[in-house]
Order: sequence, then structure tokens, then C-alpha cells
Amino acid sequence: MSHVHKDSVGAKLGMWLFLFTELILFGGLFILYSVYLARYPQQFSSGGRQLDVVFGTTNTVVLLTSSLFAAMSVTAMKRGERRATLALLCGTLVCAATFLVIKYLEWSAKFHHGIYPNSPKLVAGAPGESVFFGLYYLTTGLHGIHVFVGGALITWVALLVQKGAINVDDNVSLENVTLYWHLVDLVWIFIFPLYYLIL
Amino acid sequence: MTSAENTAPVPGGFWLDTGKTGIRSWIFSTDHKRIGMMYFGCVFGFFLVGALLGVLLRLELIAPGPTIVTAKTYNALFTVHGVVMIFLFIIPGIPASFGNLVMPIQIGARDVAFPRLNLFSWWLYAIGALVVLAALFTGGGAPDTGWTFYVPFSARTGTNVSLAVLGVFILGFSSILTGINFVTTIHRLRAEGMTWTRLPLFVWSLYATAWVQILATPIIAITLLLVVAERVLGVGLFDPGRGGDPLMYQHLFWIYSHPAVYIMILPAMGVISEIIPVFSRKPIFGYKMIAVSSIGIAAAGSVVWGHHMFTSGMSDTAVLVFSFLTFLVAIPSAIKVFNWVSTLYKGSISLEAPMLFALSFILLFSIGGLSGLILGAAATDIHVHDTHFVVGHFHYVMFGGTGFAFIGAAHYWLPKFFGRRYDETPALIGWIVMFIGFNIIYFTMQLLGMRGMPRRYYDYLPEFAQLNLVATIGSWILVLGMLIVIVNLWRGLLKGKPFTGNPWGGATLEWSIPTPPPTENFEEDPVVTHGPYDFKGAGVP
Amino acid sequence: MKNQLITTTQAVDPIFTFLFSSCLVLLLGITIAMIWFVVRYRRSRAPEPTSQVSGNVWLEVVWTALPTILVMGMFYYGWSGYLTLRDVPKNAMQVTAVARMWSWNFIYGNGKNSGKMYVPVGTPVQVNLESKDVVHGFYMPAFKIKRDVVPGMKNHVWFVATKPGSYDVFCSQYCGTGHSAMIATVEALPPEQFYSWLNQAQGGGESPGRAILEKRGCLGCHSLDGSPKVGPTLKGLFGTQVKVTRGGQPAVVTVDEAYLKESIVDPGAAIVEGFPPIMPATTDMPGAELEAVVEYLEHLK
Amino acid sequence: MTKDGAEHILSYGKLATVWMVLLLLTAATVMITRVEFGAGKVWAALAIASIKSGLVIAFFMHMKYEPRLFRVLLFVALFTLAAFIGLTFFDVLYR
Ligand code: HEA
Ligand code: HEA
Ligand code: HEC
Ligand code: CUA
Ligand SMILES: [Cu+2]
Repeated sequence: MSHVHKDSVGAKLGMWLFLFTELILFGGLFILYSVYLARYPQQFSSGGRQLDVVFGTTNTVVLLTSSLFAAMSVTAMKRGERRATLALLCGTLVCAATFLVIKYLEWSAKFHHGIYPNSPKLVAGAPGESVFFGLYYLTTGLHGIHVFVGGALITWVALLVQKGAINVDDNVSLENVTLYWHLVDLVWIFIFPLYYLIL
Repeated sequence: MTSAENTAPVPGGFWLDTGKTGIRSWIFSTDHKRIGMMYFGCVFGFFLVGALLGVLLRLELIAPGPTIVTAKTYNALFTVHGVVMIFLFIIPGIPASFGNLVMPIQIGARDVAFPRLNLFSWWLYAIGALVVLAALFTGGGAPDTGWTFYVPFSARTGTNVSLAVLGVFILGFSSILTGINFVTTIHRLRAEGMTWTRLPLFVWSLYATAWVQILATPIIAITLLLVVAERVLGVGLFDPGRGGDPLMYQHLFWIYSHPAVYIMILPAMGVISEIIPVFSRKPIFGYKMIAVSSIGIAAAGSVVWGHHMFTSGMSDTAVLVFSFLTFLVAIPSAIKVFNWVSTLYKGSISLEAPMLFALSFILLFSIGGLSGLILGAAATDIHVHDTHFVVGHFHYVMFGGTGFAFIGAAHYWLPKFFGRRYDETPALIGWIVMFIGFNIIYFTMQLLGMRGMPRRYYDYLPEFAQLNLVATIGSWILVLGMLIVIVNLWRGLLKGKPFTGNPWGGATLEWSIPTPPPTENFEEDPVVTHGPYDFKGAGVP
Repeated sequence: MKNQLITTTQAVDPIFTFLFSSCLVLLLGITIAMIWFVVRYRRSRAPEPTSQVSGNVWLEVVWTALPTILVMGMFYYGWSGYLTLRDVPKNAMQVTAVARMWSWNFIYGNGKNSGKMYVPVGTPVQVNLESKDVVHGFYMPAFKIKRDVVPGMKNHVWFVATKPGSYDVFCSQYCGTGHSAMIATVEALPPEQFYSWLNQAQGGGESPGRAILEKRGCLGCHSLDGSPKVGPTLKGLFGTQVKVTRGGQPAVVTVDEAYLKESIVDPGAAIVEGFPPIMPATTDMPGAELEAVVEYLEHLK
Repeated sequence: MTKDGAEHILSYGKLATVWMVLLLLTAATVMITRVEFGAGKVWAALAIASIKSGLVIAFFMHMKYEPRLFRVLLFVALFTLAAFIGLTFFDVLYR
């Protein structure tokens, strides 16, 4: 009867629909990736070998762990453990920051070697190589933006938890934000082998 | 039936019942009806802007050689005409305005699932529109790429493509959020008894549309970002000099933009499916087939994008596959047309304005759709691709289809929200003039295309002069008709005769609540006991 | 005689006829039914609906199945015609069409090139399409053929002229300011005439500078007769004073040899007032050609 | 109002187990891709990535405990993306 009833299933449905759009947003880049991989297997492979597997693997572990923290924070909230929730969310944030720092190091190393969009080195190099690194920067860049946004959202829900606006009975926002965070992880699960390993 | 026949009541309902009427009560309102109204105002405004540009295009083409503008201006004109019409008028057109206005009422809800998100969508729309407009006057001036933004040209032209594309990106975001909101609303907020088979067909069509918005729009988002990356960062993903493939841009663009044409037409089909049974006083023929064919069009329509690329140098295998799939889309469309026509059989047909527009929709959409078959067949598309035949095709489906449905919907539903109505006679005259003008301009364009006049041509050979002159004259007739219709509708809504009760005799829920609807829509949560076209069950006389 | 050659027009025209006539029949059927229903069952004549049927399974099946069969026929017919357009006859003569903003240049096997395409009547011609900049479209309405000219991609079309005459080539894919001016002519000549043209020395009698302007596509943007095009006319240019913007500053230069060379090699350096900065830089022009062009422009009065 | 069943709460232990498996799978991908077996690598790595994402979706994202509708819709979205990629390859592969 009441106009402002909370429909948590509806809210989650909405969030999932939004995640589909994110999936397809990255999907566009994966379409390009698969097409250009089919066209330039050699250059992709040599490009991939120039990426740092150690950085990549570390970041994978960092993100998986952050996802674990995020998922646990939901469990904690539903059990009414507010302090634990906050601690876990902070853990997630730390992981997010670590991820971004590592990404920064990785990118600057590449820049240092003269590999960045439109760099003279890439312009002069084999055609497929410039495509590979172009895609690499766009994909990881877009992903990085998502990590950043996800971090901001987590901070926001952490504040709400702190205030008690998110609590045992009403915690869809927390669930939804963690869903978003898992998506960021999900995308990385594919970026990692495709760019760092396969080739 | 109405006691208030000659006392002219001021509009009440959601306009006044909250006691708030200032501009802030609108632009920060989360009421789906107010948001729908705001969308309607903006969308309609942009339609007029786009139409003015279209008339200028025709004026330039009145005779060969330069007439009123330079080549560069002409190119900017059709680009802006296309962008405004597609992204600011027709895509948000019916779903965001009439969808917002009536869909929640039709399913017996008090609002959409996420009212604040709904408001946010409108804001994004407004901001995106402003950004697009800003692109016209800043940087290198209005973009001159065509609404398709094909690379490499869009990557190297000096005009302000980046900003325009960013605006479209924001508009895409707005469209996505509306889609998410509608799917969730339709799944979660149906009133008790509102089963899937009692859903009005307009709601079905919005549901299918919303899915296309959700699943296809992200692709245009990323594509447009790539264009910006191409221009600003020089990434070179589509630059053949660096191993990029310009055709991949075309694929990505059409992966969205073909499904987008079904974002444009499906809600229009929904409107027609509402109007036809009401004005024939007969249940719609083949309810289930019409509902399912909306989903069918959305699904099949998502996999036919390659038909825009038959001449591009795409592989012949792809031509085969995409041509085949294109023809599949025609089948659900045919089902709808046949069912609409059958609904008329043995009905009691009243030719008021909404019905006139609905019936002309069927005709014009059929002409446009059938010409789409000529484009879908590989051999014939080669000749008419990128000619005025295509221009004729899409104006038939977009303007003759969606545009006419939009105007029909305005005559059908707006009185419900204003509490006043337009006059029938001027509407009839305006409609006749429009219909004649419309066919003169766009049928002539198809003839021009058959004779080989390419589109996006500022200047043309003398052999095309006569037909172009005819088309331009047609555009003036069309303007005249539109003016009559619009002025009549506008005056009617503000000062016309009162409109209360259920004058059309509709059986969907919006006709069961007061006019104009109160902010809360329903005093009590409704319980639905009859189908949307069960006029007897709804107690409609 | 050789076995019958199906021209592109012969392949496509019957498909148009078939499609248009089936569409016309459908459209007429729908229109007539609608008008008839509206007249017969208008409210003044039929105040109450006389039926409340809301569906019929058999009708649905019929009007799903029949259109399916029809459109499959349309698809198949359209596809088979497309195959003819793609299937180049074995003995086809090869010509390369080079598209740039906004002109066409046609290059023949023996190195001869021309801004107008000459073809022998009766011999199939395969046109190989090459773009120097953006996407263009090679469109010959008379032969119902069209193919995009995509940079970095090998595309082709073929056609055969059965009658002598001249035909238009349009650029069908939007390519910027000069898009609608990117028109060329195809002259179909009797074979003897064609071969004597083909074997004539390049630019016979014409100055070499002019031939270079044509080959390089300069004439797409510059006229030699004083008429304005996308770029300033080259007629009588030498020795005049032009207002330009150099490094953001307005300046006046007298057109001399150095300025001409600069304009060609680095057109961005000085932009003529009233024109957009769109001229592509020509960096791959051998010195001798450059001299020839400048020499020609000096005397173009 | 319908209350949508008792909410399912995942235990920390279960989440941690999933995390362990994810780490193992990551290690497996790195290893697999270091050995030489040509194009098979691509598919192997993608297969593992799919399993990993399946785990994340099912447990971290609770999909396993959501109404069936959610799974159907997810399938629709994935299928759409697959169709986009697949149909593009009709061009790319046969050009
Ligand atoms: C509202 C928008 C809309 C709609 C609904 C459609 C509907 C269709 N379109 Fe259209 N189209 C556009 C908007 C739209 N189009 C635009 C904007 C472009 C150009 C973009 C650009 O380049 O700028 C375009 C371009 C376009 C092309 C590319 C042309 C080219 O550039 O070479 C093709 C090719 O296949 C095509 C085909 C079709 C088909 C087969 C349908 C079908 O869905 C039509 C189905 C309808 C019917 C078939 C008619 C009704 C049915 C009957 C009357 C019953 C009898 C029918 C049978 C028995 C089959 N369209
Ligand atoms: C919904 C979509 C829509 C609509 C409704 C229209 C409506 C019109 N269009 Fe549009 N058109 C497009 C979408 C649309 N167009 C698109 C997508 C393109 C492709 C762009 C590209 O190539 O990139 C295009 C291209 C296009 C071209 C081809 C340009 C070229 O290729 O060279 C032309 C040329 O004649 C044209 C003309 C018109 C005209 C005369 C109208 C008229 O029908 C408008 C008539 C309506 C009115 C005039 C309304 C009445 C107005 C008033 C009452 C206000 C007062 C107005 C005046 C006094 C003038 N359009
Ligand atoms: C894309 C169209 C285009 C093409 C192709 C083109 N030009 Fe230009 N050209 C221009 C424009 C526009 C200007 C004026 C703006 C500027 O100075 O850059 C110009 C300017 C010039 C000028 C200076 C004219 C003056 O009035 O000062 C010369 C000389 C010239 N072009 C020669 C050539 C030659 C030679 C070629 C072929 C190798 C060529 N152009 C190809 C568009 C073009
Ligand atoms: Cu070249 Cu259009
Ligand atoms: Cu299409």
C-alpha cells in the first residue's frame, strides 16, 4: 500500500540490468580485440610479451582479494556486524588503491619505453603492434576508471554504514555497490589472460 | 455523461494537487507524469528544430548548384538534422515521453521503479542536448560527418566532432537508464491481476524496446568513445595506416544503430496497437502474436546490422548472412500489420484524429518497410545504397511511422493529461495536407534514388532537377499541414473543450482514473480483472 | 560467339521488377482492405461492432507462413543477383581507380593515367578501387554497381558497357566538403578508338605539369580556369598577392616559386584567407615533378 | 506484500573457499599459458577465465541464490554479446 516501499529484489534487478550494460560496454572492446587478434596474431603475441606478467598477476590477486572482502562485507552486514562490515569495506578500498598504484607503475614503465598511444615508436612500428597497445591502453584505462568509480562508491556506502543508514534490515545499496565492484573484478578476469598471458 | 460540459474546469490533478507549480517543482520532480511532460516538451521542441533544418535542406536542393548555403554548411545541416532527429527526437520520443506518462498507469503502478533515476535520466538528456548544441557553436563549428560519424573522415575533419559525440554519449546513457527503469518497473510493479497476458500492447512494446536500449546502447557508447580516442589521443584503432580497420567502426556503429531503429519503431507500434482497437470498439486481433512479435522484432533486429554494409567490402559470406537475417525481421512486422488490419473488420470505426494518424501509420510504415525489403536484398541494395532511395525509406518509417504515431499519441493521450481537447475539423484538414505533402516529398526521393542520385549531395546533375523541385514543394505542403495540426493541438490543450471521463472508450487503466490524473495515480491499488481490450469487461459503453 | 555474358544491369533489373511488383501487390492489398473496412464499418454505418473475435489461429499461421516463403524467395533471388555482381568475368580488363578528396584518377595496366575513364565497348572491365584518404564510394548508376573505396582495403567492381556513350561515376560515400563534386565520367569507346587512346603517349601535347596536377588529384580542389572550387583557383595565381594566415598571424605574400613549393609540400604553413585548412600535404613528390608543376603554374595565365 | 523468501547469507568460510579456488585457477592460467601449445592456449585460458567468472557470479555476486529470472536475463545478455561477436566474424573470417 505505502508508496515508498522498498523493493530489494527490484533494486537488485535494476543493478543487474545496469551490469549487463557495463558488460556490453567492455564487450565492444572485446569485439575489437578478437578481430584484431585474428588479424595480427604475431604482433599481438610480441606485444603481449612486452607486458609485465608479474604486475598483471599481482593485480589479479589484489582484485580477487578485494572481491572477497566485498562479498564478506555483505555477509557481515546481514549478520548485523557493523564494525566488521566497515573493516571489510576498508580492506576492499585498500586493494582498490593498491591496484591503481600498480597500474600506475605499469603504465609509467610503458610510457618510459616510448609505448603510449600515438607515440613515435608505435607509429613507426608494425601495424598490429600499435593496434595491440591502443587496445591495451583503452581497455585497461576504461577498467581503471571503473576501479576508481567503484572505489568512490564503496567509500560512499561505507559512510552510510557508518551513519547507520545501511543496516541489517536495509542493505540493498551495499549489495548493489558490491555487485558493481564484482563486475570490475569480472572484467579483469578476462583482461588478464587476454592481454598478459595468452600470447 | 459529463456534468462539467460547459463549466471549463481548470486542469487539476498532478498539475496542482501537490500545491507546487513553480519551475523547481518540475525540474526536480520525481513524478513520472511530470517527467514525461518535460520529456514531451523537449522532444517536441527538438523535433521542430530538426524539422526546420530538414526544410532548409530541401530548400538548398530546390535547384542544382549553390542556392542558399555553402557546401560545408549543407554538410553540417544534414549532420545536425540527423543527430537531432535521431538522438534528441525519435529515440527518446515515444518511450521517454508517452512511456513515462502512461506506462506506469497502464500497469496499475504509482510510479516507475526508480523515480529518482528517472529524473536523473531526464537531466542527462537535457545535459546531453546542451552539449550537442554547444558543439555547433564552439571549436571548429558544427560537425560535418553525417549522423553516422564514419571514420576515417570523422577522425580527421576539423569540425567539432568530439564534443558532439560526447553529447550523444550522454544521451545514450540517459536512454540506457530509461530502459533499466522500464524493465524493472514492468517486472516488479504490475498491479494485482495484471498478468503478462493482460499487459496492454503499448507496455509490451516498451518492454521489448527497453531491452534493446539496455543491450545495444552500450556499444554506441564505446564506439563514440573510440572516435574521441581516435581524435584526441590518436590511438589509430581504425586508421588503416596503423593496422586499424575502418570497417570495424562501421560494424560497431551499426551493431547499435540498427537495433536503434527498432527502439524508434517498436513504441510507435505499441501506440498503434492501443489506438486501433479503441477506435474500432473491438478487441485487438491476435493479441498474443502482436505481443510476441514485439519481442521477435527486438531479437531478430539485433542481428541484422550488416545490411548497412553490403557495399562496404565486407565479406560475401557476411552479406549472405545479414541479408538473410534482415528478411526475418520482416515477418513479425508483417504479422503486426495483418493483425491491425483485421482488427478493423466488423468493428465500429470512428475516424477521429488519433485513428487517422494510426491508419496512415499502417500505410506509410508499410511503404517504408516494403522499401526496406528492397534494401535488404543484396543485389538491389547495391544500386540504391547511399542514394535518396534510402533517405526516402527511412523518412517513411521514421516520420511516416514513428512521427505519425507520435502525433497520433499526442492527440490520444495528451487530453487525458491536460483535461482539454483539440478540435476535430482542423485536425482532419491538417492531417490530409500532411499526408499529401508527406508522400510527395518522400516518394519523390525514392524515385530520385532509383535514378541514381546519391545522398548527402549538396549539388547534383541537371537530370535530377525536376524531381528535386517536386520534393521541395512537397516539403512546404508538409510544413503547412504540420502547422495546422500543431497549432490546433496546442490551442486545444490550453483552451479547448473540457475532456473528462472516458470519451474514447478505452479499456486500459489510464481511462479508469480521474482526468488529469492525480499525483498518486490511484487512490487505492487497483486490482485488474479484465484484459486491456476487453471493452465489455471494463464497462465501457 | 563467346558464351553469353550477363551484364550487371541484366542481373539486377529483373530482381527490382520482382521485388517492386510483389511489394506493390502487398501494399495494394493492405490499402484496399483498410479502405474497405473503414468505409464499410465506419461508425455512422456500423454503430456497434458486429464481432468480438480476438484472434484466429489459422489466420495467424497463414499470414506467418506465406510472408516467410515470400521473403525467403526475395532473399534468395537478391543473393543470386549479388553473386553476378561479384563474379568478375575471366577476361576482364584491369583498371585502377584512385580516389582522394575529391577527385578520381584512373590508372591502366600500361601506366597510363587519366581523370576520365575510357573503356572499350563489349569488354568487361574490372575496376580496382584504392583510396588515398577517407572512405569513398564508386557508383555507376547506369550499370547498377557500387562499391566503397576504403583506405587500406582491396575492393573492386566490374561492369561491361554494351553501347558507346558516356556514363557518370558518382562518389556515393560521404567524404567531406567536395563529396557531391566528386564526379567522373566514363567514356565507352569502340575498341579500336579505345586502344589508340590507350597507346597514345601520356598527356600528348599537354604540358607535363598539367598531367601531374591531374594525376595527383589537385584538380579535384583547384580549377585551372578561374572558377572557385574547394581550394583557390590556380589560374593566374603566380605573381599575385594573397592574404594568408601564417602561424596564426595574418600576412600578405607574393606568390613566387618558393611559396608555391611550400604550399604543395607543407600546405598547413600558410592558409589562404577564406579557405579551410584541408589541403593534404604532398610529401612524396619527386623534385622533378615539383619543378614541373611550379613551371606550369608560373605560366598559367 | 510478498516477502521474497528468507534471505540467503553466505558464510565467510564458503566465500574464502571460493577465493582460494579462484587463486588456484589464476595460478593454473599462468602456468598453462607458459607452456607451448599454440592456439590451444587461447581457448584454455578463456575456458578458465569463464570458470572463474562463473564462480564470482554464482557466489560473490549471489547469483546462485537469486530468483531464476535473474539467471535467464543474464543468459540473454551473454547470448547477445556472443551473437555480436559471432556475427562480426562472418565478415572478418571470410573477407
Ligand atoms: C524507424 C526506423 C526504421 C525501421 C522500422 C526500419 C525498418 C527496416 N529497414 Fe531500415 N533504415 C532506417 C530506419 C528504419 N528501418 C534508417 C534510419 C536507415 C539509414 C541509416 C543511414 O544510413 O543513415 C535504414 C537503412 C536500411 C538499410 C540499409 C540501406 C543502405 O544504406 O543501403 C536496410 C537494408 O536492408 C534497411 C532495411 C530495413 C528493413 C528490412 C526493415 C524492416 O523492419 C521493415 C519491416 C516492415 C515491413 C516488411 C512492412 C510491413 C509489412 C507488410 C506490409 C506486410 C507484408 C510484408 C511481407 C509479406 C514481407 N534499412
Ligand atoms: C525522425 C527523423 C526525421 C524526420 C522527422 C525528418 C524530417 C525531415 N527531413 Fe530528414 N533525415 C533524418 C531524419 C529525419 N528527418 C536523418 C536521420 C537523415 C540522415 C542524415 C545524414 O545523412 O546523416 C535525414 C536526412 C534528410 C535529407 C537528406 C540529406 C542528404 O542526404 O543530402 C533531407 C533532404 O531533403 C531531409 C529532409 C527532411 C525534411 C524536409 C523533413 C520534414 O519532414 C520535416 C517536416 C516537418 C515540419 C516542417 C514540422 C513542422 C514545423 C513547424 C510547424 C515549425 C515551423 C517550421 C517551419 C516554418 C519550416 N532529411
Ligand atoms: C583536399 C583538397 C585539396 C587538394 C587535393 C589539393 N589542394 Fe591545394 N589547396 C586546397 C585549399 C583548401 C587551399 C587553400 C588553403 C591553404 O592555403 O591551405 C589550397 C592551396 C593551395 C595553393 C596555394 C594557393 C594560393 O592561392 O595561395 C597551391 C599552390 C596549391 N593548393 C596547390 C595544390 C597542388 C599542386 C595540389 C596537388 C598536389 C593540391 N593543391 C591539392 C585544397 C586542396
Ligand atoms: Cu568521395 Cu564522397
Ligand atoms: Cu538497418
